[in-house]
Amino acid sequence: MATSEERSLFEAPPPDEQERMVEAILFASAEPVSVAEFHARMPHGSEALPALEALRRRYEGRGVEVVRVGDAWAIRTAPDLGFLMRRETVETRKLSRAATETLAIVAYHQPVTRAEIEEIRGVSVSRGTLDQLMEMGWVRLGRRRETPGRPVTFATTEGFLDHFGLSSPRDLPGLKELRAAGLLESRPSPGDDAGGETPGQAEMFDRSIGDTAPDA
Amino acid sequence: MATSEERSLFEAPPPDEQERMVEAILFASAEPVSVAEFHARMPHGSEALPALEALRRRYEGRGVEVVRVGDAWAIRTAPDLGFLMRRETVETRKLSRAATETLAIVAYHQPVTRAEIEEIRGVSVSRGTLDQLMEMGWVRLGRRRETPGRPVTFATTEGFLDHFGLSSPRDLPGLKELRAAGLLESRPSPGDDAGGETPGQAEMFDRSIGDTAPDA
Amino acid sequence: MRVPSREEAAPVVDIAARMAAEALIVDVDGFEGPLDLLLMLSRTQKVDLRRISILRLAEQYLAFVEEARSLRLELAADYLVMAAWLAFLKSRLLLPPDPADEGPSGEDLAAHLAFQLERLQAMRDAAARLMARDRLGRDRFARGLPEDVTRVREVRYDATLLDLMQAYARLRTRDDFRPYAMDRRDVMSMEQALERLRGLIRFAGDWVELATWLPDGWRGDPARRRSAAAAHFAATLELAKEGRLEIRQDETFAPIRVRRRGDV
Repeated sequence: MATSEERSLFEAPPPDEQERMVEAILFASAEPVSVAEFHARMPHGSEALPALEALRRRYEGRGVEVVRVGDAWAIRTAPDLGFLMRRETVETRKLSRAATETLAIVAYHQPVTRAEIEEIRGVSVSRGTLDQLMEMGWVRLGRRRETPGRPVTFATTEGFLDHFGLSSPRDLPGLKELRAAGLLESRPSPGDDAGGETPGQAEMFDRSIGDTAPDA
Repeated sequence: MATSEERSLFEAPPPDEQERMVEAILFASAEPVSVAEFHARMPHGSEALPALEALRRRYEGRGVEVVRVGDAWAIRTAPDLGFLMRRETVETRKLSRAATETLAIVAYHQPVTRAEIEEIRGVSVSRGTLDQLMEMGWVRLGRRRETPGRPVTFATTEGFLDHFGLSSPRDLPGLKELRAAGLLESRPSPGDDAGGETPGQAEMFDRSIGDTAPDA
Repeated sequence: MRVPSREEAAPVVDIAARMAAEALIVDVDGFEGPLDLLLMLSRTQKVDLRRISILRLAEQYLAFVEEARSLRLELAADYLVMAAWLAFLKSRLLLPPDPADEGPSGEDLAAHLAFQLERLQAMRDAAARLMARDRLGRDRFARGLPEDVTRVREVRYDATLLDLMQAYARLRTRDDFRPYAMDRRDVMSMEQALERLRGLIRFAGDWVELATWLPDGWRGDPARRRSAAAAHFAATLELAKEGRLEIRQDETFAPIRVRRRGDV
């Protein structure tokens, strides 16, 4: 089938051929592969997204599944078969309670400043905790908040989504309920005029939840 | 689907479930997996071989294939899609000064021997420079010169004309045009008339420069 | 809160160190800050966080701090700040509101504290749910035998017609200055000059300006004159070395003069 490459010089490969290609690329990578990377590697004119969607459906119920991770895609073993892979298990450092709480706050409140994390936990966040989460590739620096002092914000990474099996931060469990209960707001304490709303959540979750959750 | 594990304590999982298992194990293993290894990992009573055969057939014609490697099994990229695992980047670099000068001499004096190129450049021409120009498809070997030693000559190619937008080597700007473009000192020096010190020039410039540079 | 261990019969001098260690136990091992402590205390009320009595909670917290003091445990500053704030809140909640006071009401402050507790609990639950998900490397696995993408870098060289023209023009211009390309007619070699001088020297009994010896046809054109002068000067040096000629120049840039030395 050497023709597939030659033909591609002139026109995009047929859909089933494109599906084979994204399949091969996905299988060859341990890391999620971005749509841009697919397009860079596939013949000119290819459309990775429809091919990926078709492939995802094809693997439904199989031993491995095609998953979306942010803007990227990956193949992962089906969660119910994890017991077969005990030998493959990487012993991960047990995270401290401070670290897991901080991670959850970053995930649900992103982009969030250190001061906001501290406000929620009621205790100062040690530099090491955020460092550890960043080192694990789960938390990254976001844009600076355009408020006095221009504090840096923290957000989750694609690695975070991949690790916890989420397609997007919108898929965080219980997000809608938390939001409905007002628990993702950063209310200023009474008498503290300075506080004000944080644009943080609004930046991200107003858009993301708003337009994709008619069931909210 | 936690049931698959529980059920397996009592009886072998159904064939399609076993196929899912070998699929997941093959996918996640860092090395080809032997049949014995499958049996060690899969629930008691499982038969890896039929499951592997079924899986191999399922992947026939897909982007990856299930292959036997000795007495072990692995998933590999379909051979016709190997090109997807190469990512080519093209970097454009300016031709070196030595190569540009050599090319210019070949263009203006073709057919020209290496000794003649060296005489005009005043330095020896490395084999690599001419090789590079030939590899680029701009310079080719010409006929041997019928002089003692019968040295090979060099000439430009069709590809050269294509690249520089010339319909024939005669279209190369003559000395008159070079001077008009301010590329040559105004004072003509002896020998500037592309006179025939080298037989090569004569062969070509009698035709080309000769009839376009009456000011020489 | 832990009661300090009495197992070790530590010497009296170590009491201060032990006290410090115990304070650490309360801070680090026990609770993650005053809000965490409040959350733990609130559980003793056995009601939904939304219906918690903040007044009772404040009292519980103050009692805890009091007990810590009686045990002579050093509490971190945060805990004491929170205690002071809760004492203030308690007074606000108990006393009738002062119409002259513009600050927030006790109820507002209590509601905010309740919100903070509920939010912290929510994040704690969210963290637990997150950690319980099917995780990569534990429940879900990535490709074990990934295939590396070989990156092939192709270098393409490029040149324009102008590059070509410039290169050729450069070569042709350079010809003027390259010795090998010089017209031999304009160059006099030292050997040529030497040969001339060997003949002429016989007639130089007295000082003669070297310039007058330059041959005809080599005096007009500056390039030819320079070449002839240089060749003749080099030749006189050679003859002087042989002891057949004397050279003299009265001052810098003065004419160079020569005369025969001894017999020829």
